[in-house]
Amino acid sequence: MADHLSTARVQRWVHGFTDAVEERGEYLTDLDRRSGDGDFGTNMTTALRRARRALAEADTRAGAGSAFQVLGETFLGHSGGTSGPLFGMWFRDFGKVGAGSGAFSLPMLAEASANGWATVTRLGSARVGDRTMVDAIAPASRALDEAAEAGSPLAEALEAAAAAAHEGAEGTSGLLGRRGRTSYVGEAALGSPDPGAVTIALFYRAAREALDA
Amino acid sequence: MADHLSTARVQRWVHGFTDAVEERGEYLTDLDRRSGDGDFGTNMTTALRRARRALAEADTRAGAGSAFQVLGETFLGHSGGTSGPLFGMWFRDFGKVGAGSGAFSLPMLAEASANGWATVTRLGSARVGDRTMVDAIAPASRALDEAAEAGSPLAEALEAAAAAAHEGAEGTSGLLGRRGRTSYVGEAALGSPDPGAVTIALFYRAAREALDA
Amino acid sequence: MRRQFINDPGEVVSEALEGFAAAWPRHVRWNSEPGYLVRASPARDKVALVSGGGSGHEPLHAGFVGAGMLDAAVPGAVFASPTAVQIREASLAAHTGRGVLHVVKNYTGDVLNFRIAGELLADEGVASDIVLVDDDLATDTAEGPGRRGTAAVVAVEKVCGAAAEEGADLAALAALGRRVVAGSRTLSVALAAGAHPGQSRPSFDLPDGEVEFGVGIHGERARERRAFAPTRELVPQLVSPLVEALELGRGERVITIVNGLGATTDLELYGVFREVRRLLAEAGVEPARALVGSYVTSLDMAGCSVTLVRADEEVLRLWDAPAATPALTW
Amino acid sequence: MRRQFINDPGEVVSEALEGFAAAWPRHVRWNSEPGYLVRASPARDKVALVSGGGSGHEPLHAGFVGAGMLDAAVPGAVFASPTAVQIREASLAAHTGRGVLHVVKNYTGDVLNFRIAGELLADEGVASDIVLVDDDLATDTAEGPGRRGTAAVVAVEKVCGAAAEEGADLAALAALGRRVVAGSRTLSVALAAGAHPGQSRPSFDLPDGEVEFGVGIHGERARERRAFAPTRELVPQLVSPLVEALELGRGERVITIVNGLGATTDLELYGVFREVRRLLAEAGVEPARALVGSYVTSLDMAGCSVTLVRADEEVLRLWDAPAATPALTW
Ligand SMILES: Nc1ncnc2c1ncn2[C@@H]1O[C@H](COP(=O)(O)OP(=O)(O)O)[C@@H](O)[C@H]1O
Ligand SMILES: Nc1ncnc2c1ncn2[C@@H]1O[C@H](COP(=O)(O)OP(=O)(O)O)[C@@H](O)[C@H]1O
Ligand SMILES: [Mg+2]
Ligand SMILES: [Mg+2]
Ligand SMILES: [Mg+2]
Ligand SMILES: [Mg+2]
Repeated sequence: MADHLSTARVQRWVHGFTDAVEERGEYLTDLDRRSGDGDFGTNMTTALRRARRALAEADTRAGAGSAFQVLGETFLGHSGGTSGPLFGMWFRDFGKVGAGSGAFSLPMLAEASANGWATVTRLGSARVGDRTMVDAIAPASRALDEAAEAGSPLAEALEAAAAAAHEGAEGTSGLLGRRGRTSYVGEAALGSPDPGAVTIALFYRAAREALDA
Repeated sequence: MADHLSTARVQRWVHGFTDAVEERGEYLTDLDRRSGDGDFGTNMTTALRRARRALAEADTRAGAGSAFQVLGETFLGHSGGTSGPLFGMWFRDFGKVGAGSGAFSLPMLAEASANGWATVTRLGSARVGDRTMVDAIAPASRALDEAAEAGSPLAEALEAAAAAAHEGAEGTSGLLGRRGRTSYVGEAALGSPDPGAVTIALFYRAAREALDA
Repeated sequence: MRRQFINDPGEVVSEALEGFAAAWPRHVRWNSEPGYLVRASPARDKVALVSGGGSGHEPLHAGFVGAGMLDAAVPGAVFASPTAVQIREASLAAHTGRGVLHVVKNYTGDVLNFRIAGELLADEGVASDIVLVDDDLATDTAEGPGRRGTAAVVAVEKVCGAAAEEGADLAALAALGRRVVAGSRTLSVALAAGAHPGQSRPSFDLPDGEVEFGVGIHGERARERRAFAPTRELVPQLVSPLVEALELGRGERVITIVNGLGATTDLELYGVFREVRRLLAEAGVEPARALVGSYVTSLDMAGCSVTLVRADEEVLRLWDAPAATPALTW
Repeated sequence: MRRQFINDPGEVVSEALEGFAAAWPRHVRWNSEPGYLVRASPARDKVALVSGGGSGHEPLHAGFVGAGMLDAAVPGAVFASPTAVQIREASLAAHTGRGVLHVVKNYTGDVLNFRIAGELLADEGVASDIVLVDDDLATDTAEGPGRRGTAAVVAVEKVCGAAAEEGADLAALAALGRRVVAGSRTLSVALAAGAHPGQSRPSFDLPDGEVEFGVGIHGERARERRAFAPTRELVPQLVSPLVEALELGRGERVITIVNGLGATTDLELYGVFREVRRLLAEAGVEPARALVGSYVTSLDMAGCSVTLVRADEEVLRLWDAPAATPALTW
């Protein structure tokens, strides 16, 4: 199994992620209905579909980061809502780290996650426990960091990150919102997870699967 | 009996006219309701009351026309509606003829009426038979002209003018309106006289009575 | 119930004018007795341009007092003509010795009072003339008082204002004004009625799915109701008759005024203007200049008017000339 | 049913901007991809002043692009923030090498996207800063996202626009803008709700005899309803809290903005302004300058806002400096 994610695999990662979100569009919107204004799934799939069209035309020779650059630019250029621009900046950090390289190594992935986490926090001021995407980003980033430090194989590292993100996302079910619209909803949101966090978990799961494919 | 209307008698004329219109305010408004928009009596009495206040303060040494000058200025400065400015110009022609003289002679009254008729026609384009104040102005003016030519005494001349104006006004009951708002009303106005014409008749009647007083 | 910012209905106009003059001290002075606005810095040695009419059409006419447009404006009560004495006094205040041009929208009361004012001025030895604005195509019938005056009055005030500033004499100005009027037609459509100050109900109710077609600027109903439709279907109903009535040929130039009647948003008016341009392009007419906004209103009526003004080189030059007034400055 | 001039609700904004740019070719150019307006004659060698936000507030911000005010405006959909890419592109187009100042009304989406745009610009080596406008006193609560930004944004754009034109650098401009914001508070009252393009019903119903007190500019209800009352009773409820919040002392000077929310007539706004002046006089505050009109609207909402802006000599000088934009020229 590869110890890096080549440009082609990054393409698969992005497409796998897009497929996963599209499959769960209704579910994600429903989650946002419980904790926000019910547009999350629609916003996400609209932006991802547009990104998919842009990817088809994009020049991928710019390196492993180029697909994420397209994703980032698309989300920053076309997505309304709060999560759109935050995901845009998230993807952009992956794009930056991958720019110029032929593939993502584990340390690069750890770096991109950490940068993305920092960016999302700088912009949105959410901390772990606020019931946002950060509740999935943080554990995944930590898992990648630890794996990188331990010199673990990439597959193991991504498996750990995906699992941590999933767990973090599920954990938001028990959290009261303190950022974004969900903060207006209070206890009504308890019992279902935050859609942004769930989406981050899908992102890492798609990375893990892109390695297999 | 005097063969002229002195400044003092002109004052009586104006006050007598004002009283007559005030007494019939409701009736005149009702006539305008039948043939227009029902504000004639109110417009008239408001302007005349204001004129009465202005007259109390006015300098009457300027001659027999001064009361009419005040009336004219008041109507031109404060009366809305169509009849207000027309009456303003009507009074103004009497004011002009009387300006500088100590009294109105019959030829002066004939001249003022003729001028006023010309002014109202120039401005409003109404001819005899159009169901307007002109239907009272025209016969009264003609009566004064004939009396002046025949050298009749003033009392006789004014009696003739008042009678002619009255007859002309009553005659409007059978006329279809061709000027002003009454032209929109059509046959609905038939049977009641035009308020502007009725008011002109009151004007000449007041002149006749001022001579007696 | 219609809520409005109001104290006493009878004081709405005078209170607003007091506020208006306080807001624009660099442009206007308000003389509450007998009631007229003049420029804060009176012009010298030019024909005085004076307009007026009922209130409720703001910013018309008060908003157009200032360099390059009016020397004085004479406001009446809401939808009622000012008096002849107001007009005379405003004209005398604005007069610099070269005569007075009255720009008058064609309504019986306005025409009567401005004509009387002209006679009063003549008695004072002041020459004056009237440019009668009668652009409303919806009232273009053989009988009656003739076409009403609506938004074309802004073009007349702008163009004549600039010419007066350049020193044109009274006769030339009157001729210019009449030329602009002759080349101007307007059609209006209302989407909802406005309410008179102090009245709790709008002046008419419009059934669902209908518009008032060919409406005037006094809150009254029009002769015709038509089906409500998207902008791309409504606007041709306004524009085509104008192009036809003015017999605009290919290559001719026009000034376009898309005017809000009070409660219509700029977002909508610019959407309307976009359609107007499209239609003019189809007709081969060049939309040389444009004014889009609420300039001649009918209280808070929802709706708009479209005015086309035939424009030759001179008219365009005068349109482009500088103006500095509360409502129009360039 | 609410009738509006509209084709497709989704195209209202882009169609209006197309019309807007066609109406004001001497002032602005419209770039539909990704969507921003820049000056027709770009400025040289000055800090670029860029603002933006949701549409539906016309003439804000598009109407303030031009000499002496904005270099670019970035419109979002109705009541929705523009995207970070739009803001970046507009900023790059307006940038002359001396940095970019973003004037941002305090709403989550706007703040987020403008902050992101700042990061994107930094990556391109372009310095930028944000002046956050948060003048709405009705949302002055300890918790939450802070006061909303409303009509004071016009004062910030005018004053910073003039200073930028004079050559102030980015840091000085940002400091000036923050000073204006710190000295600005606004309170608004709605008399009737507006309707979103394509929606047949207004966004809320107001019972007879009530007003929506402390309303924002997005058509939403306010926290409080109060009794409808004559202007002389309503206006003190707006003005007194402002004077208090700004701790305005006797002899201090303010710029007053009486702003219509969309469907309110000038006649009413000037009546409101008259009351504001009366109250300021009572408080010994000098109404040094004023702007009365519909500048920051909430679609066709009926209502108005009153803004007081503390004004020192410098602010007044910059306020008085020339501006030439579609919506504000002097
Ligand atoms: N301040 C924040 N920081 C990080 N993520 C946030 C923040 N606010 C909201 N989110 C994320 O955004 C998601 C909601 O996105 P979206 O539906 O697009 O936003 P909106 O509330 O504008 O409709 C939430 O599920 C949450 O994960
Ligand atoms: N064109 C006209 N010429 C002469 N008199 C007229 C004309 N039009 C109307 N009038 C007179 O004015 C009277 C109506 O006056 P008023 O009620 O003040 O007018 P309105 O309310 O229609 O403006 C009529 O009774 C008629 O005598
Ligand atoms: Mg949402
Ligand atoms: Mg949303
Ligand atoms: Mg009447
Ligand atoms: Mg009347």
